Amino acid sequence: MDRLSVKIGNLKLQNPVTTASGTFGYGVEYADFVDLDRLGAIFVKGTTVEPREGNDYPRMAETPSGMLNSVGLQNRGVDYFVGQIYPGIKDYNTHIVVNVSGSTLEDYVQCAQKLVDLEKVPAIELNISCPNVKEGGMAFGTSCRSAAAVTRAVRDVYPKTLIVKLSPNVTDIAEIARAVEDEGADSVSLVNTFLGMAIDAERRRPRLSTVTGGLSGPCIKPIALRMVWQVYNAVKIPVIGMGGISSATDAIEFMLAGSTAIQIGTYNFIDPAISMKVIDGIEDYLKRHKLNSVSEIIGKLEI
Amino acid sequence: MDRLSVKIGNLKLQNPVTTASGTFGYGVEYADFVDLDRLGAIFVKGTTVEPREGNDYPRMAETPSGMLNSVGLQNRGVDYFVGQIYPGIKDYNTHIVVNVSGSTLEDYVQCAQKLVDLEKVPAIELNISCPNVKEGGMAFGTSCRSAAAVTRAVRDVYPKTLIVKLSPNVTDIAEIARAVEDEGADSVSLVNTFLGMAIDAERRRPRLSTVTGGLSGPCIKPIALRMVWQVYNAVKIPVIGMGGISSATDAIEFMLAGSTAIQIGTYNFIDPAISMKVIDGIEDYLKRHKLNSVSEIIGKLEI
Amino acid sequence: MMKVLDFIVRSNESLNYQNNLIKVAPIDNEPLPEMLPGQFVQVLVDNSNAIFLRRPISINFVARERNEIWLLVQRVGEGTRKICESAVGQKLNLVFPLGNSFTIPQRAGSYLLVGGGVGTAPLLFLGKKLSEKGFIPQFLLGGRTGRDILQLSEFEALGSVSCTTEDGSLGEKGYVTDHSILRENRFDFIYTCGPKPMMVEVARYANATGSGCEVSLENLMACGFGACLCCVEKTTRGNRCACTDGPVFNINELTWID
Amino acid sequence: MMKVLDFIVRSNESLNYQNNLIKVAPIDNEPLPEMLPGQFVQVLVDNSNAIFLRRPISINFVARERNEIWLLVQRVGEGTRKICESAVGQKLNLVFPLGNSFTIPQRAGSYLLVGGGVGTAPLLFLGKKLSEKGFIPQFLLGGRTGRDILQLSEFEALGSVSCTTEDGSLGEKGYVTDHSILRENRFDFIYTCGPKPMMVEVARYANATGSGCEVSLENLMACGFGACLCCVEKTTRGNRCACTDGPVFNINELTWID
Ligand SMILES: Cc1cc2nc3c(=O)[nH]c(=O)nc-3n(C[C@H](O)[C@H](O)[C@H](O)COP(=O)(O)OP(=O)(O)OC[C@H]3O[C@@H](n4cnc5c(N)ncnc54)[C@H](O)[C@@H]3O)c2cc1C
Ligand SMILES: Cc1cc2nc3c(=O)[nH]c(=O)nc-3n(C[C@H](O)[C@H](O)[C@H](O)COP(=O)(O)OP(=O)(O)OC[C@H]3O[C@@H](n4cnc5c(N)ncnc54)[C@H](O)[C@@H]3O)c2cc1C
Ligand SMILES: Cc1cc2nc3c(=O)[nH]c(=O)nc-3n(C[C@H](O)[C@H](O)[C@H](O)COP(=O)(O)O)c2cc1C
Ligand SMILES: Cc1cc2nc3c(=O)[nH]c(=O)nc-3n(C[C@H](O)[C@H](O)[C@H](O)COP(=O)(O)O)c2cc1C
Ligand code: FES
Ligand code: FES
Repeated sequence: MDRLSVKIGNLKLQNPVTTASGTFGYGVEYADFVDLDRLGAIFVKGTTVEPREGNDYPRMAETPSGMLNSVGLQNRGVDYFVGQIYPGIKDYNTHIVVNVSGSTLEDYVQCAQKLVDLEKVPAIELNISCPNVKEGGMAFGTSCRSAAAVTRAVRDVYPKTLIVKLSPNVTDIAEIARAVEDEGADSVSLVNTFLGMAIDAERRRPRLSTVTGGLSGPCIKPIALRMVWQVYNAVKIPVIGMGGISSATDAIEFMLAGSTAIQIGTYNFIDPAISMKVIDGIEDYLKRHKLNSVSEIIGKLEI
Repeated sequence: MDRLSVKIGNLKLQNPVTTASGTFGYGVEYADFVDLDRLGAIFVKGTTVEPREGNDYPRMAETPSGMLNSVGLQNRGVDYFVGQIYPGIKDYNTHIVVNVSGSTLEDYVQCAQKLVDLEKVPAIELNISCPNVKEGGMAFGTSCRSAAAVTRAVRDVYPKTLIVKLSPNVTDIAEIARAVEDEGADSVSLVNTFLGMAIDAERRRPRLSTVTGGLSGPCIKPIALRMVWQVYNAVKIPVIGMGGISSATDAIEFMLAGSTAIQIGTYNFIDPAISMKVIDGIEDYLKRHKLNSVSEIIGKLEI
Repeated sequence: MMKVLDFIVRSNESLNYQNNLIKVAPIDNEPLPEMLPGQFVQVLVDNSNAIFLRRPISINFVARERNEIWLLVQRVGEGTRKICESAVGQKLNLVFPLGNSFTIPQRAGSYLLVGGGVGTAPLLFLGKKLSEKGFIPQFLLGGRTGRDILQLSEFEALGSVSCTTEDGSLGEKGYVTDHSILRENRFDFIYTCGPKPMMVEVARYANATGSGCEVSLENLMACGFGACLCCVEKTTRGNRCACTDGPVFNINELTWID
Repeated sequence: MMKVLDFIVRSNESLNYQNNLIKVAPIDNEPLPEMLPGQFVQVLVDNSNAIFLRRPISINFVARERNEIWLLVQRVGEGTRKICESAVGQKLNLVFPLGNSFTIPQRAGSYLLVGGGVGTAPLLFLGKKLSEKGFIPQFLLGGRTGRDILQLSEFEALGSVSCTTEDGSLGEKGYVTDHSILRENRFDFIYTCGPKPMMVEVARYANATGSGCEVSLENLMACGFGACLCCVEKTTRGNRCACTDGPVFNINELTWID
C-alpha cells in the first residue's frame, strides 16, 4: 500500500484521497458507506470560535453538473468540537483535519489555539475562501495582503501542519499561493467554491436565501484544474487539489496537474462510496501504467 | 413586436436576443437553421488588424455541461472583413456588431478605425478578455488601468456604440465595469470564457494544444449570472449578459439579473436554431406573466 | 444501516396523467433491511449530469413477501419525469433507508392520516404499520380532482377512507381541512404529508383540538443523510436537518404556527 | 440545405461486440434531402448534459426507397455507447447533411476504397454511388480480427472485396497496407477512411504509385457546420475546417507527408 502514500509537510497520508470540508460532516455520516480508516484524511466541517446557525433556508440550488450552496458555516463552535465531537472520532485510523473559519484574524488564531493540542488533529486547514458568510472568509482569500496576514498570525501559534485553502474568485491565484507560502504555510488546498447565483424565473426571485452562493461539482473542474496547475508551478509546498472530482480519472488529472493529495467534495452526495472507488481506481491506474508510486504521477503532466 | 425591443446606447435592437462572437461565424453559417433577420443583433467573429491562423489542433475539449476552446482568434483580418465579408452580410435586417481583438492598444484603435465607416456596423464589441492568445486580450481585461486605457483610446476614434466585453477571470468584475464606464463605454458585455484546462489522464497530456483554454456552456451559467448581477448593480450603462444560455428561461434569468440584451454562444453548436426558440420563449413568458414589455423584466429580480 | 444499492424495476404503472407507481427490488434480491414509515430513498437519475443530484422519494410501501420497495412518483420536473420513464428490468440506484420515521403509537386511539396529492405516498406504509399494530387508521385524502386520489383501494384495505376534491368529483368538495370528519371527530394523533399550506392548516387544526401531530417535510436536499446541511428547517431547537432529524417533525418543534 | 430534424430509430442491429448499425427515418417521414458520400450527421445524445456536444457520425448509406439513413457506430466512449443503446421507435435528433464529399470520378478507371475498422462506414455509400455510375469499386477492408470487418455482404454486392486482419482470421494477415493487391495493381484513385496511421500509409502508397487519393478525417468537432473553428486541419492553404472544407481532403492539400 505504500505506493499510494504521500506527504503534506510533516504529515504522512496513507493515500492521496481525502474528503472536502463541509461535504463529509465529521466522517460518521458516511460510516455506513465507506471504511473511514482507508481514507488519506478527513477534512471536517468548517469550524468557528462561536457556534453558528448558518444561513436561512433555502441554502441549495441544483445547476448544470453542479450545485450552489449557502450553508454559511453552520457549526456548534470549536469548544463543542473539542469537547463533544473530537472524542467520538479521534480513534479513526486516519487523520482528522479541521477546517478553521472566521470573521476576524483573531477568530482564526483563537480557533487554531484551541485545536493545537488535539493529538489526533495533526493539521488544520485555514478557510480564507468561504463565499457564504458576510463578515469575512472570502475577503481574506482575495488579497495577498490579508491572506498573508492571517497565515502569519496562525503560523505563529500553530506549529503543526498548516494548510491554507484558497479562493478561486481571484484574478491571480498563484500570487496568493506564493503569499501564504512566504508566511510559512505548509501546504495550500484549492479550490473552494466559486461565487455563483441561481434565479427562479417564474417567481422572479433568487433561489438561495442569500442571493449568491458557492458553486461546486463537476462543472467547475476545468477551472479548478487550471488553478491547481498554475499554483503547482508557482510554489514549492505541496498542493491539495479539488473541484468537481467524481472519479479516479478526475483525481489522476488533478495529480498530474500537480496535486499531492486531492479532496472529494460534492460528489460524496451523489455517490457516498465514491472515495473508496477513487482509491481503488488510482491503484488500478498505477498497475496498468506500471508505476511504482503516486509520486510518478504528481505534477507529471507532459507539456 | 415592440414589446421586445431594447436599447444599447443609441442602438435599438428589435429584441434582446443576440448571438455571441466566435460561436456564430458571420451569421451565414446559420442561414439554413434560423431566420437571421429575426435576431436582435449578430456579434461576429473576433477580428484583428492582421490575419491570424489561430492555435494548433486540438482546440477543443468537452467538459461536464460545457466545453473548452482555444481557437485563438483565427480570422482573416479586418481588411478582409471590410472588403470581402461585409458586402455579403450587410443586407441582413439585423445589426452586425464586430468583435474587435488585439495584442496592443494600437491594434484595437486601428481595427476600430477601419470599422467606423461601415454603415451596417453600428457598434463594436471590444474583446479585452480572450484567454486564448498569449500576447494580450485577457491581459487588458484583468486590470482596471489597462481596461480603462484601451476603452479611452478606442472611444476617442469610435463615435458609434462601443461595447466592452469583460473577462470573468478577475477578483472584482464590477470594478472593471466601472472603469470602462468612466472612460465612455456605452455598454459592457459579459462574460467571456473562463480560463480552464483539461487533461487526458491515459496519455498524461493536456487535451488542448495550448494547455489552457476558455470554458463556456451551461456549466458557467451560475457564475456568469452572479457577475451580471454585480455589474448591473455597479454601473448605469446597459449590460449585455451571457454565459451558458441554453433556453428562454436562462435568458430571462439573465435579464432579471440586469441584462438589457443577452448573447447565446456555445449552445448554438448543440441546437443551431436555439436563438429563435429563445425569442419565442421570451414572448411567451411576457404573455403568461401579462407583461407589456421586456423592460418589466430587466433588472427586476426581487430580493 | 444505510446502503447504496442497485435495484431492478419490477413494474412501473402509470396511475394517472402525472403519477407512477414503481416497484423495485434489490438487483441480487438481497433481503431488504428494516425500514420505517416516513423514511425515504435517494434515487440516482440516469447517470447523467443534466440532473446532478439524487431525488428524494418516500417509501410508499414495503412488500416484504416480494422483497420490493414501492415508490409513488409525481412528475413535476425533469428528474421525476425521468424516474417515471424507468423501464421494467432497468437498474435504479438508491441510497436508503434515510430519515427518521413517524412515531408509531403504543396504545389504541383514534389516528388520522391526512395526505394531499402525492403526499399520500408515505401514509400507505404508515397505515400498514398501524394496522399491523391492531389500530385502525383513518385516512383523509385530498386532491384537485378524483384522478389525483391515488391507491384508494390499498388505503381502503387498511382502514376507513375519506376524500376531498377541489372539484367535488370524489368525496366532499373542498380542501382536506374542510372535510366534515374534522368537525365531527376529535383525533388522538394526526399524521400529515402534502403541500405545505395544507400541512399548516392541518397543524392548526391539531393544535386547536389538542391532538398530537406529525408532519413530513419535503425540503430541498442535496445529500439526504446529514452531510451537507442544505435541508435545514428552523425548529425550536435551532436549525435541524430535514433529512436526518426529519423528514418527520412534531409540529411542536416547528416554527410554522405561532 | 442543412437541417435539424428528429428521426425515429427504425432498427438497431448489433453487428459485433462494439458496432451497431442504426437505421433512422425522419419522424414525419418527410423526404430526405440530397446527401453525398463522405457527408456526416451530428447526433444529439440523449438530451443530457453528461454528453454536452453532438457526436459526428458518417452517413453509412442512404436507403432512398425506405427514406432511411444508416449509421454505423462504434462504441468508444459514453456518447457512442448511448447512441448504440437507442431503442427502436426512439427519437434521435440529427443536424445533417454536413461536410463536403468524396469526389465522384467522371470516367471509368480503377478505384480502390480502403477502410479500417469503423472507417469503412462512409465507403459503403461511396461504393454505391460509384457503382450507380457504372464503375466497379474495389474494396480493401481491414480489422484486428474477422469480427471487425463489417457489412461484408453489402460491400460484396457492389464490387470486389479484399480483407486483411491482424490475426489472419479473415483475408490476408497483416495491415491493409500490406495487402497483395496493392503490390499487384495500380489504382487511378484511392479513397480512404480509418485510423490516422493507416490513412498516412495509404496516402504514402498513393503518392508512391502516382494515384490520386482522398482521405476522410475525424477531427474533434464542436459544431460540425463551420461556426466554431475547432476542427481545423493544417493544409497547404492554411488552417481549414474539417467539417466544411472536409471531412474529405485530397492528400495533396494535407501536410501529413513531406
Ligand atoms: C423526504 C422527501 C420525500 C419525498 N417523497 C416524494 C414522493 O414520494 N413522491 C414524489 O413524487 N415526490 C416526493 N418528494 C418530492 C420530490 O423529491 C421532488 O418533486 C423532486 O425532487 C423534484 O425533482 P424534479 O427534477 O422532477 O423537479 P425539478 O426540476 O428539480 O423541480 C421542479 C419543481 O419541483 C420543485 N421541487 C424540487 N425539489 C423539490 C423537493 N425536494 N421538494 C419539493 N419540491 C421540490 C422545484 O422547486 C420546482 O418547482 C419528496 C421530497 C422529499 C424531500
Ligand atoms: C466526420 C466524422 C465522421 C465520423 N463517423 C463515424 C462513424 O461513422 N462511426 C463511428 O463510430 N464514429 C465516427 N466518427 C467518430 C465519432 O464521432 C467518435 O468516436 C465519437 O464522437 C466519440 O464519442 P464518445 O462520447 O463515444 O467518446 P468520448 O468519450 O468522447 O471519447 C472516447 C475516445 O474517442 C476519441 N474521440 C472522441 N471524439 C472523436 C472524434 N471525433 N474522432 C475520433 N476520435 C474521437 C476520444 O479522444 C477518446 O479517446 C466520426 C467522426 C467524425 C469527425
Ligand atoms: C454543502 C457544502 C458545504 C461546504 N462547506 C465548506 C466549509 O465549511 N469549509 C470549506 O472550506 N469548504 C466548504 N465547502 C467547499 C468544499 O470543501 C470544496 O472546496 C468545494 O465544494 C469544491 O469541491 P467539489 O467540487 O468536489 O465539491 C463546502 C461545499 C459544499 C458543497
Ligand atoms: C469556440 C468559441 C470561440 C469564441 N470566440 C470568441 C471571440 O472571438 N471573441 C470573443 O469575444 N468571444 C469569443 N468566445 C466567447 C463567447 O463569445 C462567449 O463569451 C462565451 O462562450 C460564453 O458564452 P456561452 O457560454 O453562451 O458560450 C468564443 C467562444 C467559443 C465557445
Ligand atoms: S440533505 Fe444534506 S444534510 Fe440534509
Ligand atoms: S466543428 Fe465547428 S467549425 Fe468545424
